[in-house]
Amino acid sequence: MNEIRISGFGGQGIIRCGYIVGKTASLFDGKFATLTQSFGPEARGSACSAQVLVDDEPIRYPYVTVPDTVVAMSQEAYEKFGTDITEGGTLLIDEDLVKPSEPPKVGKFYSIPAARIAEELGLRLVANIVMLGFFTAMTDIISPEAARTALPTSVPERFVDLNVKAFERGYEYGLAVLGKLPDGGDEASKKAKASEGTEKKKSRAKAGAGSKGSKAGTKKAEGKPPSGKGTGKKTAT
Amino acid sequence: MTEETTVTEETQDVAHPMDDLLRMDRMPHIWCPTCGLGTVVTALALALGKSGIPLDDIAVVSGIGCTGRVAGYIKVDSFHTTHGRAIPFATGLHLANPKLKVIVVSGDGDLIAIGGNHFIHAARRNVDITVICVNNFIYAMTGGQVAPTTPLTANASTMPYGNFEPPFNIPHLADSCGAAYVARWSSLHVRRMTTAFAEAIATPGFSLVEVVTPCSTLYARRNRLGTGLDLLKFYHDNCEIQHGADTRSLNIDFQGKITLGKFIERPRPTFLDRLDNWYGQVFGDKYEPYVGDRK
Amino acid sequence: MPQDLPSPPESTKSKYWRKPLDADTVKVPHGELHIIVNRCKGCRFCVEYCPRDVLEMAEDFNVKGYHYPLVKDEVACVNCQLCEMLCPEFAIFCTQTEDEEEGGGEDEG
Amino acid sequence: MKADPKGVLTGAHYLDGDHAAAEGALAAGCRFLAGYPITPSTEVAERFAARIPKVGGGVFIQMEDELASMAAILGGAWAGKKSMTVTSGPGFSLMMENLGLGIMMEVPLVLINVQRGGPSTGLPTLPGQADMMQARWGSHGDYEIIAICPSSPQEAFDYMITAFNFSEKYRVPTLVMMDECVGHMTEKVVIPPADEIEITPRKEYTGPPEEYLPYLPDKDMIPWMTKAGDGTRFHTTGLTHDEKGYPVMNADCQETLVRRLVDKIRTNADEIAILEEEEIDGADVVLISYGISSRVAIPAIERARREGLKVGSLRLVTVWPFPETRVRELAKNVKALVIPEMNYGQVYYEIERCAAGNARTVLVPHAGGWVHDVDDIYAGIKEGLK
Repeated sequence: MNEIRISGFGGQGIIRCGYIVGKTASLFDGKFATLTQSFGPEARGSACSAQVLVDDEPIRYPYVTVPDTVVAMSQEAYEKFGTDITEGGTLLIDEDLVKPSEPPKVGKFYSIPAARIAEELGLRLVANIVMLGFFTAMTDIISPEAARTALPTSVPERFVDLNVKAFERGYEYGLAVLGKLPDGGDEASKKAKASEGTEKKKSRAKAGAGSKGSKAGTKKAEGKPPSGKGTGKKTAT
Repeated sequence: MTEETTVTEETQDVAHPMDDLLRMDRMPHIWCPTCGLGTVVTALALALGKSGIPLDDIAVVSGIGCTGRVAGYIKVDSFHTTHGRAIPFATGLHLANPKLKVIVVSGDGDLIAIGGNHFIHAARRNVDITVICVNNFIYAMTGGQVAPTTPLTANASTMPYGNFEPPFNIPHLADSCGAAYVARWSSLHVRRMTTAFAEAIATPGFSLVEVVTPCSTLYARRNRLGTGLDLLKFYHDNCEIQHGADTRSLNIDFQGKITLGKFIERPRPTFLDRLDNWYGQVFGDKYEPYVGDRK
Repeated sequence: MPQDLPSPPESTKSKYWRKPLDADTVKVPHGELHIIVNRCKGCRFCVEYCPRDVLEMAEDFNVKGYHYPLVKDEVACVNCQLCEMLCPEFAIFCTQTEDEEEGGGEDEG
Repeated sequence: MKADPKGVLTGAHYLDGDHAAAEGALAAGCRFLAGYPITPSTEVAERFAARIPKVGGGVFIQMEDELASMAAILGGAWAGKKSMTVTSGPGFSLMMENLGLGIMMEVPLVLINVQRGGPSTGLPTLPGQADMMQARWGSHGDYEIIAICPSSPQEAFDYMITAFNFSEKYRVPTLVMMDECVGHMTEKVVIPPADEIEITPRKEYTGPPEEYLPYLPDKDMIPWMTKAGDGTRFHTTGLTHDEKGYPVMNADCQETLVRRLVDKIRTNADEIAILEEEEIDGADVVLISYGISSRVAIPAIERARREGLKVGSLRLVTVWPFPETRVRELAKNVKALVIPEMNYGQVYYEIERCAAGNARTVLVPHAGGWVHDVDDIYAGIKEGLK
């Protein structure tokens, strides 16, 4: 069973992101997926997290206990959830919004400037879907084909194209990080490999398991992996 | 038995003109001698009879209290509900079957105190129901407690030294919440009241008729005002008809002048009119009008 | 004064009751009163507000112990139905009589 | 009778329990929802409000409060529409008044309570199961009621249809006692085609209108129903009433009426009871649970079984009427009954009563705000085996 926590602040589309993960797994990947959410009384700005359980068997206990995969899209969320991950688990962050004070002690650690990419696409609000693409690439929990099927019926109709773009940018960014794109030797993947190498060498083997994305991986990445300002910053210091 | 009594039995061979409108098998009703409620029922029955609306399409809803019993005596689909909830109950009846003409008859305590919130919101939404608020200035069935309509200084069992709470001005309340029709009559003004009921029923939207009625057993007795007949005489001498009066001027002082009349008549789109119009705009031809359901 | 009120107080009633000029040509309807004695609770509304002073209270009691109205002047009733409308007990009603009226015999005490 | 396809969103969906319940209501033919927003139930109303103009033939109205909401659906039901409302603890308290009127007037309707932690405002965004006794006894007076506890979004859909069917069949308000966890949990929900959804039609009166007696019981104790506008010109009241629906203020009428209101449910309790039993035969301990607690109990039961313990499970899908006969039977054959519920003992006391000393009863309480820890339920099982 995969226990996933997607976290950030209210208004970032955290729940939507978790919803699409769960929907993809349960409706299009033939698995069982339970999404739960926790939120404070504020509609915006408070810490917010979506928990998704994905399994081949029916899910009984509905909540995440200790997640194996955590996505953090805000500093507060990172501080609250970023360290509570199973041994060898995966942490994904938005590198502009989360600045870990020390290297996260996790199995795998990847970052993406999701909000920045979303802004490049013209709508900050799709950062969650950029992250979804990234998540799809970096874990093998949901397949990209299934996610692409789920996406159009999970976002407002007039934003479908934009969301599809956002997903692909995040996904390809991930493939690049994993060195799975033809031009995989670019900055993003170098940087990712570097940070990964310094932090958790043992997790490399598992990272390659996201091979379901190979078809998409043959496409040329549209997104320029971190350029300019972005590269000057390390995902972990 | 006196001879007169025997004669009476014979007169019952002649059909009472209200036989088809009232549940005569429930007579005599529970109301006290000289209570005005029976007159209100007659006026409502007459208005219904003259409305041209098939009696099968009329529903009467009451809350609790003396006036709450009205529903039980009118021979249409009738609902005796909970204290204060006649208006939302009626709202449900009307919305679920817009073909029904739903009339709420209840007391001032029921509609304006415990049901006050429902009253203002039904008026605001302009739900197409008619509300007849029988105002006897007191909680009668429970023993004469102060009501939100009790005039200042009037005595009530829970205001034993006289009422010091300012009362509601019901027509003004209804007016300011957007009611489509607002009138006030006394139970003595039986023809006017009947006409007002008929007009209220014919007006689409939330219509209100306040009827000032005597409560002899509690209000009149506690305040040493005599019997219900004395109160009718008081209405006779102290009521002033002023159609279109500014509803702000309609406060009722203890034993002061009572302004009667038709104050507001301004049809505006009802809740269901707005619902259908709006969804028609939003969904275009794909929207099947809800009120089309009535056909 | 409310216009639909039938008459001034009883004491002055007859003084103001003038004969219309066309009274001879306009046919005045006649009513027959029906009183359901045992429904009556003795409120006197009908007696007080009858514009033609047709009714009076009986000295007898009905089964519930109330005095009830009796017709004292059956010819005077013009079938205005005010008593019927005011009666809170649905205890009195009026029917229009034909030209050759039978009279209100039923109600005579 | 089959469901009206207009309201049935056939297919596989990823829905939370609240949305699934709204779909269940629409599939069951519900066309009138009057409600007032309250966390964590609001999404039911939101979904219904969004869907009803597209489904057609129905109305959603957001009333001014829960008192009005409950009153309005009584009116809606009497006007012939399948009607419902939805709320959570504080609103549930306000609805008790007119729930009683619904019981007295014998109105088919469905009330969903997405339970949260209480008392009072409590924990609006977190689960509880502490309204179970309020569901049973919350309105004043003596009555029997039906309460169903779904434990997943799929069940929220399925059991909404059951709830409407029960309410029509027995002419009784039917409660769907969810909780925040189920209400906000999102899972796959498969909505079958309309022709696979069985709908219990209203027990409509078809005789001559003038002969209609609104509270004349049929052999099954349930009177035939009419609706406003049908020409029967009936009267109904919250007062104690006779077969005509007229108030009668005496002990005899009260006895006849209340006994029937109680008996029409009690004598059909076996038919109403939806129970899920597992490995009861030969069990030393049987875990009795409902709602979300049933789900959470499964890993604990499985762990105990892996250790060779003989643990059975009885899940109460319908908690009210309480399946008294079955629990009494069970108690005679096991050492202990273990009851995890998110309160400090509500249904537990019913079970203890029915166990009548024949089996130990072990409560695994939880004040709400989260679901049970699997370990705690496991410990409860071990406790029962002591």
